[in-house]
Amino acid sequence: MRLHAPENTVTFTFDGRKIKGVPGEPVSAALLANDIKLVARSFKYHRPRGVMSAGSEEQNALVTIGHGAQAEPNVRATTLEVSEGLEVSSQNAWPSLRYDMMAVNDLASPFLAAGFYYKTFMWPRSFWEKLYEPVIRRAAGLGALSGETNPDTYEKAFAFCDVLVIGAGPAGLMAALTAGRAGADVIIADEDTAMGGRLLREQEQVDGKPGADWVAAALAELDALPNVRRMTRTTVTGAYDQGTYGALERIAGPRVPGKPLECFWRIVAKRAILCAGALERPIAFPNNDRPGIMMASAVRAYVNRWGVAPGTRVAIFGNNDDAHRTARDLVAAGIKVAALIDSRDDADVEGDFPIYTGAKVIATKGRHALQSITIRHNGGTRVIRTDCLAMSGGWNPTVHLTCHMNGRPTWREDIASFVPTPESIPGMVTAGACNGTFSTAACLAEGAKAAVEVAGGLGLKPEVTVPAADDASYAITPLWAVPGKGRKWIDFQNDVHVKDIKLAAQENFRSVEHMKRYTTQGMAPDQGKSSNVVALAVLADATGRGIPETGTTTFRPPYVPVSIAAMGAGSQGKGFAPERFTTSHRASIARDAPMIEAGLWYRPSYFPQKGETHWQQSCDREVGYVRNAVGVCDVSTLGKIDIQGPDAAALLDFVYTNTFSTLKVGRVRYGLMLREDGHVMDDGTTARLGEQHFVMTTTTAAAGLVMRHLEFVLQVLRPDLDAKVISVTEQWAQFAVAGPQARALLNTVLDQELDDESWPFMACGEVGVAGVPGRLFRISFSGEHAYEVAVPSRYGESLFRMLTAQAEVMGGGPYGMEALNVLRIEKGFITHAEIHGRTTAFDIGMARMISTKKDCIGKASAARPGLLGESRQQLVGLRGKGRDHALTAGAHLFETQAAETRVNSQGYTTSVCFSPTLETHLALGFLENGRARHGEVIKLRDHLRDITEEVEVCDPVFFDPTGGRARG
Amino acid sequence: MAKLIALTPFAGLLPVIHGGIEASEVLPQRLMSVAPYAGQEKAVAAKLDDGLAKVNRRKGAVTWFGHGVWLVAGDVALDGLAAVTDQSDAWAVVQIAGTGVEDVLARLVPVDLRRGLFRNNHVAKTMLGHLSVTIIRTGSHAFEIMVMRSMAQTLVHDLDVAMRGVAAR
Amino acid sequence: MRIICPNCGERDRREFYYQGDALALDRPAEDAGLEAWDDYLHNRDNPAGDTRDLWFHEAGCGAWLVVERNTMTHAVHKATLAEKVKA
Amino acid sequence: MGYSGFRVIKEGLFGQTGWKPVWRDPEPKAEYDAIIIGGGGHGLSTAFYLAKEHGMTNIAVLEKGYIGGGNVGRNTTIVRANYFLPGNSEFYSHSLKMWEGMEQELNYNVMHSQRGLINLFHSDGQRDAFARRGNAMINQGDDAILLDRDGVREHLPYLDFDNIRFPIYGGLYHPRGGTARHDAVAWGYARGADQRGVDIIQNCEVTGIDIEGGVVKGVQTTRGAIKAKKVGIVVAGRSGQVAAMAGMRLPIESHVLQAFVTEGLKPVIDHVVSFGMGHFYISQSDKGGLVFGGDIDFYSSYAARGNLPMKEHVMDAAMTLMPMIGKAKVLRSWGGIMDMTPDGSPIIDKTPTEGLFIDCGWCYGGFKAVPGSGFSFAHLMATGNHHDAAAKFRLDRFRSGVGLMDEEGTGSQHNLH
Repeated sequence: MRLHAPENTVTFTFDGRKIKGVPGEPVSAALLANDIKLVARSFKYHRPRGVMSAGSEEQNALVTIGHGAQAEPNVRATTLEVSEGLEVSSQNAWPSLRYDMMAVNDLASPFLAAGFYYKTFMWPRSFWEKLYEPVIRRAAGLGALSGETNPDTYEKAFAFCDVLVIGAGPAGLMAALTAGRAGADVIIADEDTAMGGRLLREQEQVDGKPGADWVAAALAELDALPNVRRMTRTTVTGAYDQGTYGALERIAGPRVPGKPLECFWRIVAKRAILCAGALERPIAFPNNDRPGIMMASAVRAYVNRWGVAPGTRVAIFGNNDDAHRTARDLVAAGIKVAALIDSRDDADVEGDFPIYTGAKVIATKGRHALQSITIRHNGGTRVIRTDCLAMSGGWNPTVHLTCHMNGRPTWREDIASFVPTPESIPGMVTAGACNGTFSTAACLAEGAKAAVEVAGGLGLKPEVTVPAADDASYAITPLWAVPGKGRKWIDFQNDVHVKDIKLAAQENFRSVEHMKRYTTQGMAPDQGKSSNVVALAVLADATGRGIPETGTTTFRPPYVPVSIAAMGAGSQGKGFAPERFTTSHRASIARDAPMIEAGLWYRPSYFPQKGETHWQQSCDREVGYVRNAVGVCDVSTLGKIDIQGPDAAALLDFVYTNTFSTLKVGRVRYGLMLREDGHVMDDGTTARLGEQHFVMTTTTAAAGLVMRHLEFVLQVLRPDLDAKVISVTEQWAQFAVAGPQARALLNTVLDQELDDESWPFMACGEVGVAGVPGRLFRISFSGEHAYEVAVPSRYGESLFRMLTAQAEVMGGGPYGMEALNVLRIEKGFITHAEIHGRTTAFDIGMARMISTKKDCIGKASAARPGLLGESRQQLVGLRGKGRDHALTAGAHLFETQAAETRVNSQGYTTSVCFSPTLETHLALGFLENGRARHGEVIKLRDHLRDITEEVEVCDPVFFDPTGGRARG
Repeated sequence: MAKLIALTPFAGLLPVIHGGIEASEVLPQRLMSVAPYAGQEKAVAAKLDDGLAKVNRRKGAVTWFGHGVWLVAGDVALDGLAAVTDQSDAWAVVQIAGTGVEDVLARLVPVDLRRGLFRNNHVAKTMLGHLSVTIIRTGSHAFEIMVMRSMAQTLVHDLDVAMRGVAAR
Repeated sequence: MRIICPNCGERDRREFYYQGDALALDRPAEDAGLEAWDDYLHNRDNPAGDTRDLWFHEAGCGAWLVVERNTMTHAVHKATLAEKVKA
Repeated sequence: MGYSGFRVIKEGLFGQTGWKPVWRDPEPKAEYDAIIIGGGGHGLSTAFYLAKEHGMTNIAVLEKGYIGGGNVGRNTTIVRANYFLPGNSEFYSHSLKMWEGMEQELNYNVMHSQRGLINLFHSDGQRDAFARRGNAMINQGDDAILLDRDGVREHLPYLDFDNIRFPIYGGLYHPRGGTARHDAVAWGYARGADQRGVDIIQNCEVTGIDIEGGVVKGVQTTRGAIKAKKVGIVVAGRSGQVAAMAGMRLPIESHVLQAFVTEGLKPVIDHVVSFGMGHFYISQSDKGGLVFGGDIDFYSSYAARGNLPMKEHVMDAAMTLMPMIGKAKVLRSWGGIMDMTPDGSPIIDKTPTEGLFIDCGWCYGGFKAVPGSGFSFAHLMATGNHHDAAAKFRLDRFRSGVGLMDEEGTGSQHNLH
């Protein structure tokens, strides 16, 4: 019921029913205003539940908004803002919220005690996956994901400040004002739609005026300070190392395509002031979970801030002075107070309504909405008719963030609560209710004091003016659980009640962590915000220990649930990793080449031509270009590292197994690089462009790794070496030109003609390419007469078009990764399929490349006994039995008669191809003692693809073993 | 003989404009990386018109470009004093400017780029989304961002999304 | 976690690559023997407390750093250029 | 006291008053035949199998906090046998078979759910590597199916097959892979060990290991000295510190691995899905929470909590792989401390001290190893001989290079496994 007619309203729906609400108010307020009490079903017993709180700690009122791909489950109705057309649905109920079939669980509850499932569902064994588990899974869970691609936009951002004030109640506002006036760079964040905290929800005055008026003035002042940034709807969710905080912002305003719904902030603050307030806790009395039973502070919030009466006859049940405010505010708002029940015998309460001190609520009635409560008072019982019970078990300071770095809170007996342990988070101080300080005056003073402390640490000297405010004391006599018949809920969301915790203790789950894990208390979406202290008080009682001795479980981030889309914003689709494009990318696309990922790069798989229906046809044709005419391939993705300096050669001698100091200027050498543990890291060619100038080539995959490795060597291992490395991968567009016609093709673009004498195999140097300064390397990854020609990247696309056009004139053309792979397998050249991190120089037949004359990275480890010898699997070639006998990579190798089991596996294949040149299938692989077994016929077995083939072991160089074609 | 045609790194990708913010290409110029050899920093500085900029700074044609490395616009002759490498084609350079440009970059960059701290000619080697970038403030609402040429498209995409998000707020 | 790079100032952990214990600075001689190499490559003090390890400011200035920090609290005490530590 | 559906109903009718403690809390004795340091999954299962298989019942498990409070209490609950290198292959195969009989062996429902595990691959090269793995699994007698892209789509229609940064080429399907209720494994073994006479002693921290003449004599604890003929160290996450009490320096660096759980959701992910390109893996618990994780934070740590960059990376991976997940909300994140070895494989071995044994180095694969590790370690402690299934987990393999099991192929940098 609304206390005043609202100025403007909008319409939204709840389970299809049209509801009028005030824009911006929480959906929970609108539901209460429309007398909708039943809003949800509980997790386990499917108990009918209503709105319980007025904040993000809400346990019951979780709803789904929207539909289809935009449907969002598990939204708290207490923080969800009413807007026109908003679609709200209840969840975890079937067929309807009112008539939920799964409520049968509630009837079976005697058998569903904590941990019952560990003791049954074991027979017969196969029934777990087939029967029990599917039934349990369907019954469990709350809302549902649509299963469709998320259509909305989210974002992430960074922010920096001197002082982060977390929470904008009286303490937070005072802290921000004090620090901001002193000139500190301040961010103040609060999860509510408006700043002010409880000052917006209570009747207390500040500076002689209503709290809300003081808040408005404070916000105006903050907004006028250029060094203060206010972030509303922003929950600080986690505290991390060195003053880093995570925060989730729900972005205000209407839903517009392209506009982010949420922003996940990474805030870096030199100092932080936690002013997160406190959360009221329930009391565990029998059937305390009925719709209409709410937190007293929430009742005041709905009345005072949103003008909504949660009931027409409100009863109040509390164990502390604070609850009395509820009665006062209800009376002031003209709402009937059915009773004030204070569990303390000595409570001093006055009012024009029935008051019962030393009384307790022992029963409640009303299935879908509260109808009455029964209290025990002066030894008798009394039934009180009421539709809303406001309960207050006292306040728990919101210590959560102070525990995110393994801090443990401290128990304070006088307020029967945990408070933050100082210095739990480096750089953070706490102030106000989260510190166990509850009066408005004291909160204001503490906020200012915290700002002085924090600003002092930053070298600022704030002036302090604290306004006058209410200074009422807070007195509480703990009341955790009321004895009596019936279930007394502690964790409403996970349906954990007092008896569950006692059962845990009975079964020796006495550690608070065991109790939590056994009963699931505190594991629901609210993470025990309201239930933890009550639960461990009950556990302490059941185990005969004190609360501090019982201890707490650990609060962990995030403080409120954070959508994966917010924290993973930007990564949907291609945003997960950068995309790298070669200069020939567009030209390859223009030739319809399918582009495939090579690390972050895209490279053409093959270049289809008309009439070709299978990639193999294109591949075979492209292999033919290289073997018979000329092929062109973009090899710019390979890492290129410029190495210069007096000790450039010494650096290479140290990182390569073989020697580079002896390499002549104008020549290229193949190099093998090991990790320090003796296994192969990478391979490639390095060219000597000058006495002190080399350019190293790495594989595409290892480019970044090798660059980091070289810097490691230069800065960490050998700072004595005066050499500089810089990546030139991006500077040069580089193309392989390979085949018998390679020189002829190049001569059509080079400024000076090539000849064999000045450009022998493994020569390198500078050349003019169509008038542009370029580089040329006579190297071959195909076994053919071949070159790699490089030009500055701006000319890459142009040169690629020029080379491919010319190649086509000569009966050749571009070739892609498929053909490149065939060409290198035919020649037994290795890639990271072979040097996969577990192979040694010995394994790949290059042990002799480890120079005995010098030390190098990995040399000592490569000599370990386990990295040498016959038992190691060694690189071999495997020749298939012809065109119709395809081989597969990843197959295992066996002796022909051996059973195909682990102990008999002697190796595996790493790379396979159909060789159009040799007209058979080839494989590279590793085989135990393989180099000694050339000529032997063995069995290749691929269980996964059901292939068994006899293959002949041979040298990995299948084609042109003498290398004459490359040199010729 | 046919001539090679030069293309710029952002050909066809820029400019991008959202709200009052525009990202446009800074046309490539001659860029040489200069890494002085051991003990040669002073000698190198003496040979450059603008000297060697301080760490995290740009001075004239010289931009600090990482540990022991500077990027110099224009030709340099430092024979034997430093490793000099042509990087003219390695970097794609965007100018992004307009009111609120800091808000756009705050969505992508884990460094505080606000004007009070990160002033004109300040240089940050850092990240932008998943990219490694160099960011230089060139004016009160203007930055230059350098990214590896092959990743120019990803940079434009990331800036575009952030600019749209800020504009929509 | 934030690390103060001697070149760039305080930066987010995401810009850095972590290598491991700073004992990597003291590379044994080629012929130091299996035990020495085993200690260098594999065995670790792995302290629950203050430690020294190597980080690379990969997405920043490209400097290798020796970082002194605490494995229990994640406090970062100091970062030094590796080449200076070695020198 | 036997557990059964009948018993659950009976107790339901009589107010649950008949349930007894799942394990006792005995005072430590002055001497035991064997002491297990560490009351985690591996320590408790070691004690259980020492008692069950080897008749050693005069033994104690010493736990400095509460049992099951280490990695068995904080993991992503995945159970699988999909390794391909000899040593790992037979061990995890053996362990998975033990999982398949665990509920009956323990009379405790650990909810082992063989819902199937799918490892996705995103290039021809990755497919080949997974084919090698799958074939090794079948060689070992386990199950593996190579799915192509359409095959993956049939199982996991909600993945992004069209716009994902690294396209899905297919997956290696391991139908017997799955999940289990992690805490229950610790409790089930504790109950079984306790019933066989094992003393489980919580809040008892070992502060020293007594060694005389190269022979172990017992341990010093916060609850006094306790003698023992044999001592087993099973303290993943703290292996270095405890081993140091015996003068050992281990090939281990400790790293923090984070994991995440969302709010409860109706069934949406029916398998365990592993996305190697993003170091991301996910399943849905029976309660409905999506349980997922990624890679370690990459810096050595004992803090049992992580930082934002890795959290964000995990969420990034989730969004590119399965953008339908975006509106699920992360409820809790936590960190566990991993014993990272130089080859990513564990150690179950004797030590240079006679009577002192060590079981450590499980990296982030320890949960699925709980039964196999306890069984093998118990065998080693009781008989002095390595069990065939775990014979290759030797401490000296790094020094000699013999029998390295580097499944990732990343070499001797601890954090890269």
